[in-house]
Amino acid sequence: MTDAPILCVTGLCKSFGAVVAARDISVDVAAGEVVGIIGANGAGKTVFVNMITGYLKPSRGTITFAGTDITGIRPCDAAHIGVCRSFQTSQVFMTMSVLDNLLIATAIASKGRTSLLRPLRDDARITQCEAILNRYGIREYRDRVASTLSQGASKLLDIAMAGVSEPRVLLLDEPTSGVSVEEKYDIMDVVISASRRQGTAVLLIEHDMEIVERYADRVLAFDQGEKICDAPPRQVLADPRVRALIVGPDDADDSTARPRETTDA
Amino acid sequence: MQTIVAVLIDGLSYSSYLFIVSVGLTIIFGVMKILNVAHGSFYAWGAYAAAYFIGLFHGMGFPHWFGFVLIAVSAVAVGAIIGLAIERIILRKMYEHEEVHILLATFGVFLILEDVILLVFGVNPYFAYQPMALLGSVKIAGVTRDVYSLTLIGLAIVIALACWLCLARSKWGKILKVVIFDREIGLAMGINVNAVYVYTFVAGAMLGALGGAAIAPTLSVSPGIGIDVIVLSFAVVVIGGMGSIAGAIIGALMVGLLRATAVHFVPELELFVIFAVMAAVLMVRPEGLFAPARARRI
Amino acid sequence: MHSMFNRVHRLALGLGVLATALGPYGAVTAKDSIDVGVVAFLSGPAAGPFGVPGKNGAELVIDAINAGTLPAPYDTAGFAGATLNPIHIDESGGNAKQVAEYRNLVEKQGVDAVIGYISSGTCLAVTPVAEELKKLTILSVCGTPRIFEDGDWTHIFRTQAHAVGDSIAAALYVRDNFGDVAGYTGINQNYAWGQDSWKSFSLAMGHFVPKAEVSSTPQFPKIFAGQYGTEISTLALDDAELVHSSFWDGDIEAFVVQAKVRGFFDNKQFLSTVGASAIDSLGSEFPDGTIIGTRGEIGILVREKSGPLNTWFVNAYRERYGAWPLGPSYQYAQAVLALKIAMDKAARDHGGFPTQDQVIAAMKGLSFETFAGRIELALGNGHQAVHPVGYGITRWNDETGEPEVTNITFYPSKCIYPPAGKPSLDWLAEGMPGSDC
Amino acid sequence: MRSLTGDRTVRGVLIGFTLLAIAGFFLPAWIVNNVMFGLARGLAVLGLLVLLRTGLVSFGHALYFGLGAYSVALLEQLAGVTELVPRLAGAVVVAGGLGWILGFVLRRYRGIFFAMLSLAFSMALYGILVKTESLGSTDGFSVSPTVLFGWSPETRHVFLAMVAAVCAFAAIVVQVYLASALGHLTTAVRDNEIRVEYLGYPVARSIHTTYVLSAMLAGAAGGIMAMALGQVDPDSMVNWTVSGELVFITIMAGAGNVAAPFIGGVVFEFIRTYAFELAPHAWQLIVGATLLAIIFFLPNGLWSLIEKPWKKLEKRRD
Repeated sequence: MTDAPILCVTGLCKSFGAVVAARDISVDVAAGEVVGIIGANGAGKTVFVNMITGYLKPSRGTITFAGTDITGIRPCDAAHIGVCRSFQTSQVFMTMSVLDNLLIATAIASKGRTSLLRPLRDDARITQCEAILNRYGIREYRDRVASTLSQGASKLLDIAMAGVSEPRVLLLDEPTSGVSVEEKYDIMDVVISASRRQGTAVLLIEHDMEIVERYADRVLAFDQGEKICDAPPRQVLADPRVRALIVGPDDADDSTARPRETTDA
Repeated sequence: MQTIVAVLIDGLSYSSYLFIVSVGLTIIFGVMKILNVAHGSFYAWGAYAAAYFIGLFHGMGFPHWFGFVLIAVSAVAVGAIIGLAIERIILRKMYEHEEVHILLATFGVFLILEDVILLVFGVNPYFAYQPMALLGSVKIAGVTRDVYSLTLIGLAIVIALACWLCLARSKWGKILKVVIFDREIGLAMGINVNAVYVYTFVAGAMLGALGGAAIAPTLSVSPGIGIDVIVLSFAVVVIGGMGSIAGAIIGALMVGLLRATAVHFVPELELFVIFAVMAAVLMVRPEGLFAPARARRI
Repeated sequence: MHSMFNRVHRLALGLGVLATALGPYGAVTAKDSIDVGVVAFLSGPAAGPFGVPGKNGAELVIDAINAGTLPAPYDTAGFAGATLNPIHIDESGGNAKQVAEYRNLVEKQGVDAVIGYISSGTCLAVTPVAEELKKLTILSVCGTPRIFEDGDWTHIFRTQAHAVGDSIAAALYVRDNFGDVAGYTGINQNYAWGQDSWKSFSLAMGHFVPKAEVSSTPQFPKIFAGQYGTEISTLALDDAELVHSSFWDGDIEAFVVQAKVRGFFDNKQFLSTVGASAIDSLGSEFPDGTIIGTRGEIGILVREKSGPLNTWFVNAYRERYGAWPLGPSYQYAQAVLALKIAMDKAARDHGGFPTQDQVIAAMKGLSFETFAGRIELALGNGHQAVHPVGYGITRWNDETGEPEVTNITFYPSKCIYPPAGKPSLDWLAEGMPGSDC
Repeated sequence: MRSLTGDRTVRGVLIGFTLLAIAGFFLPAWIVNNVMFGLARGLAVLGLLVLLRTGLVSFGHALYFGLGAYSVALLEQLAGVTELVPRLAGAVVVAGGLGWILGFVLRRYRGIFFAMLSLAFSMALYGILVKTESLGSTDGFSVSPTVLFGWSPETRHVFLAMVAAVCAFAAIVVQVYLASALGHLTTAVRDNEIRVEYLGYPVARSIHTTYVLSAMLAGAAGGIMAMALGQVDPDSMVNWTVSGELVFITIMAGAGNVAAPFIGGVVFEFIRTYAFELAPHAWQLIVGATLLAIIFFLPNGLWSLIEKPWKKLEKRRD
């Protein structure tokens, strides 16, 4: 954590009409660091992630990745240089098998090295994907069509696809929401150990404070588009302001929070 | 100057005709999200029915003005019978199908109705000029016009007002707006969406048939008259914004005036300009100039 | 995959066998019957005024010849003794479709000859294919001069003169009856027929009525457009008082109805080269005083003409179809007549049932008497007909409740067609050398 | 290469088209003609199938079909070209070129907007062709028989073999494309554009590539149609009804396999021929009724009739 930050966010602002979704947010993330992001619904967590991966253009401020300004980059370019993300509601290819989902992710990730015109179902690539399926514990679903998966398995596939290219920054948008209690630690163990091994910086949006406390090196608390706290987990969770605004008396599970993604391009 | 007036009047009367035909198409699309290729058949059937009955009753010695009654009756009858039949027999079973399948089904219906016209009415052309002859002509800016075409402008305005009143001022309009905005919300609110669909489709069919019936007195009503009308009304509806009545007005005005200008000055571009403008509008404003509000999903 | 293609093959072969079994040509040992494709518009806007009357005309004459009931000199039964079995085909649907249908007629149905085609575009499209398939084809109605002026065909004949004569005769009629006209414009369809007609009419006008000025904005709406409000305004605003039109099918009727209400015909002298079908269908609505042509000694211009053949044709037609025979009825009947004459002649010359080549040789340069006139295959190396073309003025007769045409003048073929081998537009541009009118 | 010969569909296409080309020499001329027209249409439908894989339906593919056909006709009118290779190349290049240009616009559109914009473009071309005398107006042009390296085959059977070769080649190219990672991206884009974008591949580029391929196939199809028919004209090649027919065949054939479009094309051609013969007044009625029947009773197209027994057979073999 002594390295130069891999991701620098400076003075990021975003507003939709009168609604301010991000107000002057500045964060540095070092390689290999796991940063938790917490906040109530509508606090601006997903907007923050969407701006880093280029889905939304910030009204003001800059995002620097490994010393390069990537503000307003296209999502596909962000993914290409090593900024990847998973989704709150899993985004997979519904009509394809689990294996094909991963094969496509792998093929795109290696497009600099192998031609996309080569057959998708290449033996070496299949072996590689099976290893990933093993790691995420979804090997048994290999030939199942993605739309028939349980929410948990679908989530795992989503995260696996995001991690295939061994990104340098991985943004996980509520990776454990909708996942059973037994599964959630397994997922997190797999993801975090992989990223630690590769030195990937992880931004982890979570409602589950136990997860945050257990895996994050540092926690940011958001409220109404503002970063109100940036400290080690224990310290943040102890903060009375954070407790009042976010953690709440009975830490309601929140499945209604959905990113406001619009379909029009 | 004379030419400009001529372009304006020609354009306006052509626009009126386009509007009357297209407004039914846009209403059906707005409510049911169906792009109905068979709309051209409503037009053709309306024209045939009107021409046939006008000829028949004229031969029986009815006065010329009775033609206007027959035009209205033909439109209502065609819309009610054919529209209802298509909705009940074909579309009713297809609402869950893919968009393309529905579109193709209406294409199939169009092909079938084209030939049924031949089987019912034969191949000889029909003429129903009596209503047009009755109204005579008038001289505007040095060019003689038939009053009948000018009345079409009036009819278009009346239809536009009626549609607006129905949508903006009636209980029906409110129900329609809910269904247009989001079918599921409509269902959740206890609206009988199926009934709304039937009424809408029949009303749209009647308007299409009215377009044909109203224009019939100026035409030789002969097989194949529905083919070109379809793409023209598609152009009108797309330019204005699919599902918007104001859009249909603007679209019809643009297409009508552009075509009139082209015919007067560069006749070779007559057809091209219409579709070039359609493409241009889609490129700049894909939803059309007057897109109605839509529910956002995800 | 493998099995699938076998399936297609089996299907195709099966269909082929089925077609052979069901097809009209079965196994004909002695030629006691011939199959002839008869192509005319059976649907679309041209069916009513052109296609169906044409088909009826062919049908009437075919039945009469099969039965031997046609008046002399065509009172022998059959075509070289064989009965003709017509296979009717719809001409609508575009040129490419017609080419495909032509191939089907020849290669699938195995017809012995093809008669028909109304649209000039279709004639141009079908001609090279007919030549490729080496099948005797008699074009009956279409008028574009390009067919025999741009090509040299062995298997194609046309028993209808080309449109240049119609245009020259029209200009002559204008010179003789409306010689002081100051200007003229036109409304014609945007394809071979309309373009050729306008081109040759304006060239002929330049020659016969040189001081009449040609308009700069003649209109060329798309064929079957149906609505002409804007075009009528443009023509009305034009100073030219004479309006030329080669409109046919439903277009002429729609144009007349729309223009009449607007008082168009009160201010303009309308000249319609082929609009005669509208005279009957519109009745008293058709404007009086229109210059009308029928492209030959056919249709309304010869309706009253006596003579055994014409009287038989008009009466038999009226009796069977309850309507007057129109121009196309004559034109199709004449094409059938040409086939009979050539086949009978070939049979006489060679003895026995003639081959196609013998029929073609017999038809080449044929000159024969038709119902109300004479047709000579004088151009296109003996493949292209010429005949007189006439014009007259329309008038609604209140007493009889029928339309009539008055002041009819026919112009002989030698003054309205170029000499053999001369392209007609060149001939027109050079001032029609050799024409004595 | 190994994967190419190992692909069952590729093998099937090769065997099927070879058999077809050979059978052509024993079939009557009219069947050869209809098969040829059917294959040409099938080639355009193959283009639509590729688009359908990416979730797009073009109601204006007659634009490229017509462009291919007119390229062949105009190459002959202007430069006297009658050779197969330059004719076909001209058709493919012109269609592909315009597809590439329009692709920059069309790749931003989905669903009904894509369909309508395609329609607008195709009708604009129709408007030009119909009203321009130098482009043949409503009549179009005749196309003289095709020559292969200076040799003009006497019979159409030889031409059928050439057409079969072109179609087999196109089918294999598309099969290889669809089996490739890039080809699978088409379905991925249809399923979830956001995911494709976040995996690092621009959705617009994927759609654009597919679109150009589809335009080239339709262009080749139009070129072959012009050569097979010997005639081009706007109403048979560019009007919206032609686009409608192509979409009709796509649905009728089913999107399950690259061979399906050709089966669909040939079946369509036979339906039309027989409908036309049986009921010259009502052939459209028969075609329309077939269309409705397919949509209601065979929503996955004719291919599903072949696929089911085939899969069963395979299972038994395994």
